[in-house]
Amino acid sequence: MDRTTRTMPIAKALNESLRKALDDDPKVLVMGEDVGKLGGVFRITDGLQKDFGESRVIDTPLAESGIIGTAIGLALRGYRPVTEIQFDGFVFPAYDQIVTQLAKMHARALGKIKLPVVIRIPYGGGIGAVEHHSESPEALFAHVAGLKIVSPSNANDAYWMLQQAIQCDDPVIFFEPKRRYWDKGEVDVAAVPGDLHKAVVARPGTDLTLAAYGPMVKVCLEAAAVAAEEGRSLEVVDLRSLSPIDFDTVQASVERTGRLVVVHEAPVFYGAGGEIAARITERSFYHLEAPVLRVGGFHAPYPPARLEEEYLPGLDRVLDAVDRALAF
Amino acid sequence: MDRTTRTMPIAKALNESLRKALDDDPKVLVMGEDVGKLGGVFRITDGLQKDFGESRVIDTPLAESGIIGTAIGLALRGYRPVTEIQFDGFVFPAYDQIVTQLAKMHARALGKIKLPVVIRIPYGGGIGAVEHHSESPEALFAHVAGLKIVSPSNANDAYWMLQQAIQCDDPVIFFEPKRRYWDKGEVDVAAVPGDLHKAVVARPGTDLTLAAYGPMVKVCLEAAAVAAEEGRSLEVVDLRSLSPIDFDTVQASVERTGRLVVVHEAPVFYGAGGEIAARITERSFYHLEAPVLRVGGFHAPYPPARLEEEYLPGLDRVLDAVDRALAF
Amino acid sequence: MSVKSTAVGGSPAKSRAASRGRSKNRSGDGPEFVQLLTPEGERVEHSEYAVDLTPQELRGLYRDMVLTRRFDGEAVTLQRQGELGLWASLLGQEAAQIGSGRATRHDDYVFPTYREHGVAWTRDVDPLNLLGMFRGVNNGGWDPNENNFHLYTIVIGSQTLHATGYAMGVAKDGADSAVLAYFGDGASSQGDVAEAFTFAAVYNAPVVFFCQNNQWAISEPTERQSRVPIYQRAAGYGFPGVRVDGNDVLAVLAVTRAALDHARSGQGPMLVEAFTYRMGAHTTTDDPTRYRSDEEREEWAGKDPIARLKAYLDREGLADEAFYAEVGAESDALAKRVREGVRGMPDPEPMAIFEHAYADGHALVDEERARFAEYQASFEDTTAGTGR
Amino acid sequence: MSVKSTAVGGSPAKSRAASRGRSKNRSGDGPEFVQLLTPEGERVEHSEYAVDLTPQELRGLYRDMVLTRRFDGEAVTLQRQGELGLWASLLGQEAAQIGSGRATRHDDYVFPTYREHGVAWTRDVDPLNLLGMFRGVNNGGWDPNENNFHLYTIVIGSQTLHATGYAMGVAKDGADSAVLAYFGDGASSQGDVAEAFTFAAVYNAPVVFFCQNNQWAISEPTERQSRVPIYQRAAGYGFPGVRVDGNDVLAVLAVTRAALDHARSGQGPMLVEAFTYRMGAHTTTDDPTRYRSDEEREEWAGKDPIARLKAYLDREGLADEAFYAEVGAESDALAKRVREGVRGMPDPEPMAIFEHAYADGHALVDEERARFAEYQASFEDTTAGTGR
Ligand SMILES: Cc1ncc(C[n+]2csc(CCOP(=O)(O)OP(=O)(O)O)c2C)c(N)n1
Ligand SMILES: Cc1ncc(C[n+]2csc(CCOP(=O)(O)OP(=O)(O)O)c2C)c(N)n1
Ligand SMILES: [Mg+2]
Ligand SMILES: [Mg+2]
Repeated sequence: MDRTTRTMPIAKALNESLRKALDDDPKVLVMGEDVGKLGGVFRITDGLQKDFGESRVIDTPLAESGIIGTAIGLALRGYRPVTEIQFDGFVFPAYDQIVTQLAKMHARALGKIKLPVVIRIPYGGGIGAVEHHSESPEALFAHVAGLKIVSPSNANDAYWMLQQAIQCDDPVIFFEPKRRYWDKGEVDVAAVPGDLHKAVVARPGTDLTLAAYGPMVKVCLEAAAVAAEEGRSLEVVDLRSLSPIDFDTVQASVERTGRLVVVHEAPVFYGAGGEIAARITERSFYHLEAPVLRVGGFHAPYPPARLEEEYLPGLDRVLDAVDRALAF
Repeated sequence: MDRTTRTMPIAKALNESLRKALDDDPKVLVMGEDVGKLGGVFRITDGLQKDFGESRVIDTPLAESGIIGTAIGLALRGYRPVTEIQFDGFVFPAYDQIVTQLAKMHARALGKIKLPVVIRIPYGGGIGAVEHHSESPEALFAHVAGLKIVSPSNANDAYWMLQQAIQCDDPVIFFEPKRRYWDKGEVDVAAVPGDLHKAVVARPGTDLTLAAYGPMVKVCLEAAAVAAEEGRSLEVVDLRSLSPIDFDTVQASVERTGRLVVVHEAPVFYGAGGEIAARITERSFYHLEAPVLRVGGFHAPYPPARLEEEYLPGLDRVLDAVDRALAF
Repeated sequence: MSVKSTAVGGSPAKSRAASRGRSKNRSGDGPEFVQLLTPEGERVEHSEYAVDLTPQELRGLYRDMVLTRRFDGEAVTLQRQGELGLWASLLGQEAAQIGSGRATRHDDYVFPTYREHGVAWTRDVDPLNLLGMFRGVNNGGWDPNENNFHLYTIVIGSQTLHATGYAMGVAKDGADSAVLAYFGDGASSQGDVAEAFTFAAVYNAPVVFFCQNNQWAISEPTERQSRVPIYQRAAGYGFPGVRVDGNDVLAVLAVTRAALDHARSGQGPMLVEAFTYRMGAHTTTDDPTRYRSDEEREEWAGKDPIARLKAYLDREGLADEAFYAEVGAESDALAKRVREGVRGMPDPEPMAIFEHAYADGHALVDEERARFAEYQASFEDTTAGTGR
Repeated sequence: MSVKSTAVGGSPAKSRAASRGRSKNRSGDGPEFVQLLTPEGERVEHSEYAVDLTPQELRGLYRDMVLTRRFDGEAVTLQRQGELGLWASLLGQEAAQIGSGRATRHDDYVFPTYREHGVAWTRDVDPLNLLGMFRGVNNGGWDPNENNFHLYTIVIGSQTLHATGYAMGVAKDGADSAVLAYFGDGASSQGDVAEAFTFAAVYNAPVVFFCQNNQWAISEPTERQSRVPIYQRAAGYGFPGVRVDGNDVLAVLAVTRAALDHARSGQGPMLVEAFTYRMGAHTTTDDPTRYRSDEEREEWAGKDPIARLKAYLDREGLADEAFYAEVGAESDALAKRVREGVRGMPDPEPMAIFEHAYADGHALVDEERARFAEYQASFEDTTAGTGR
């Protein structure tokens, strides 16, 4: 491990990334509920207010529309606000500002103004929380033009993708896999990162492609490991970006393996899996030996914590879909 | 034409349907911006306040979250509010109340309370309007469990589906194809309606299935007529419901025709077409002679009015997709 | 041309120090709020608000507060023991909750946030019901209409609109009930709360907005939400607002009762701000040492609502040792019942995931339920070597 | 125990009639607002607000209002002729817009709604730019930073938050500019506006909220939004609010200038309510005869802002026929330029659909653009017999 590489949890990688952004560019601001002294409920902003002051790391009133609406105004003034929404389920009061203002203002101005606003959202389940703390609303944003949507699955991506999101001149919704916050990985702070929106093959394989992002990448890698013991070679693609989606990488993988299973926590119905299935089927119709299968949440409100293990796609549900795809 | 059948535009059918609901059930309320004296900007509620009074046909403050939030409270008190959102693009301030409260409250109460709230939304483009007046946000709601989403394409369905939506004990978002408001059709006020969520074959055919809903059904029927002159037999399925979707009817059609093109105004990316393509491909993998193709909006903000003809799927774009599907 | 200290019809343009200073907004002492019982337990009179309670009623309030605190403390313990996933303690807010809850009539309707365990108690909601959502076995799940006590609402502020709509319905029905909507100081910033004020005012709805200003929204002090006391917001929407000492159960009772009467007599909404203090952490996952001082907490311990009422009872000789012993025994019994009840609370069946998504059914839910049942059943037949 | 007419620190609990009655809320006469010029054109003094303008400045205001009205009328005509898809006329609101717009400095920043054509005029925005969106060739499209005049915002209330954020940025930069945020009486009900008040107050942001209360939100009178005058809302958020006669250009100028000075001197936000009247339809698609009386309109015609200033100019001998003739000629020239300009405004190229969806590009947009170009090109090669 060279000197620029350190092992740290995703939460720490995000914290360091924010620190670096605040250091590098005086126009970068961090704002949200409890991001100051508390350092955020997940401590992602820990210590930042102490070091950068209250005027750059801003505790906001408890009003999400206000947070995004004022972030837009700050961006118009030349700032680069990095906002935090405390939990996935609390982004909806800001939905109007995000969808009708943030997403559309650059186009409305025929390109004459830019809206470099980042919205960080810890998302997904698996932490035993109460209602509204475990949702995966990414499809509700990805359908909307003008936004970019990404989600890292590991510490190095967390660090670099956040840097890139902050540098991007478009609004970026940055979905953080909250139940992986404490998962450690190597972060190379000197590596030149690739394209923010490029998918990567996280594990090569030949029999079937698993495509996932954020918290589900780990589940897919585990599934691939188990399948390997059973003599099946699964390729795992970490999508990393949900708008745009790097269909080329998925397509290339599928044209090698002939089969695709898309996995996400979000409900399957009208979810990212549908978009990927439709597009890959169109692109690779004659390569597919089975229909693209989808594993994800059910069409029901996110259940209470004691049911989330059943609700969330785990190893078994992924492998069940793999079995079905291979049996086709 | 028998005595119970009359010809009227969709707008009138909706007006009569509301009138009947107000007449039949004293718990039904109509509420929204300008629904009173003005009769709504599209006159769908014309004359209702005059006849049913201000306490049943309620002009609300200019606040969509307030409209839906208080409608929830009224429903808890035993009322059946039929709310109007003035235009598609103005539903987002209410998004939080719809998605986190209206959709989930029945489940939150383990079924002990019901939320019979209807949200009427005139949607879609084609009327030469300014920004936010021409959007098709249905996928942003259909992804969310707890809601039902429907959209009529003709006057008889407008009349009856609205009756059924109001009678339904679940929240229903009722998307009205605003540019078809003035299209006339026969309404049979005595016919016993079928299932609210059942799709219908609007025109039978053998070579390819076109699936659409709301304003695009007409375009598809026209496309089928043109194609017929060219010797191609297209079947048109009017989906009518977007949550749930009647996949059985689509599947049956596709297994007859072997090809499917889904058409909607909403952006293709993460739209209803993806869900339909994915599910039908899974169900009918060996029947499909071509991938399911999708025709819809682009991944860009709805354009200014002078570009909407290019943006909206019209006859040519539908037939282009038909050509491509048949060429596969 | 300049702005003098008073704009036409508006409020004084406060100096920056005065309007934003911590002391003013947070003191809560002095004549700025309605108080009927001093922190030392002395009874004081107020020109507008009065209560005249029997000794039994006074003891009842004491009992309510003690039992509520005990239940709350037990829940904190159960969380530490892993029986609950989370708990939001009301410690310190007993007077605000019992006083306001006891001001309601049976036919009134209450919309809580997620911390109104004391109010629930006054509405005869079984405390065990409150634990279900914190244990993670449901998301609420009691029947709101059984005790006219709505479900806990987690998304901040939303319930104020539901309360307003409900109150609009009450008015339509010609009933003389009132609705009581709870929210926090943090919630006062949410647009939904402002919209609730607007709708309530415009429709003259019989709803009382009850803000428990416990001075913190997780780590943020009230100055991050408002630079003037929250009760003042009401005037701008055209209805009265009043601040009450939230640690004084008598004052809270008197003011809330008056506000509910105001509402039910057709005079429309009212806002009550109960100035109190969150003695504990925001929830069991919170660490308040990161953002507030021990001194502040100590200062507020001196204003404890239960000690205050006890001092009054003792001073006036309204309660004896037997009474205190009985309340103690009742507390122990309650704690035991809660402890045992929660431990015996079964996990829901997996199929419950699909149970109440819709009232009238949904084809996709049916399909997914059937597939999931099949999938679950498949495990019963096999013993997979890979642990799958 | 009862609620007396005054709650502690709150506003009087108004009787139903007084607080909801149409007359009170809508009169706008009398001492309730700041007025420097009576409807008859008599100059009156106000204890707090004063203006001392040169004859030239006064004539300038007159010219601004006349040209704005002419431009607006021309746009209505152009809409009828099919050159515009829609128009939102400012008729009757010229004083509110010119007075407030002329109070701004060049470095101030303005956030309009969709009706601020007069304000745009004072910011030197080319009127033709305003027409693009109503013609349907763009959704705004001018460079907001060229004149510190943001794009028109159609979703009601949103821009008040943008203005507040912008003002927070101004304060961070240590600049002494101010921000002026327009909104309507209807908009006052939107949660976003309340949140803007909260953020502005908490951060002491240099923003002036300028409400043009033209008494109608499409078909709904102001009582559907508030039961007290809107300027009173500010006090509840801890900053001053003031109501001004919105048809009196001098008073609007004086009050807005004072409010902007208040903001730029570090005293934080302020709310100005300009009490005015929408003389025309809501937009060209609206039919106001369905919901309001001719008498009401007639009454307000008597308070016309332009006639009022002219009466003053004439009474004081500050303008002669040559001046009026010149303004008339300028109006004609402006109308001609607008007419010709709009007729010559080209439709956008189809590929413009994809043009500015993103600043940094998006793979899917690139793909769709390429496919669409190909598709478009396919028509050039073929002459389809079916009319396809
Ligand atoms: C819309 C929304 N945003 C954020 C949160 C996260 N959150 C939960 S409680 C809380 C603070 C609430 O403060 P307050 O309203 O004062 O009530 P208290 O907790 O003090 O009783 C926050 C920010 C939430 N539940 N809902
Ligand atoms: C969020 C939203 N809801 C509804 C509308 C439709 N609408 C356009 S203008 C208007 C009335 C606005 O009234 P007001 O704020 O008083 O401004 P005015 O038009 O009188 O200038 C409405 C309801 C909208 N544009 N945005
Ligand atoms: Mg609080
Ligand atoms: Mg108005």
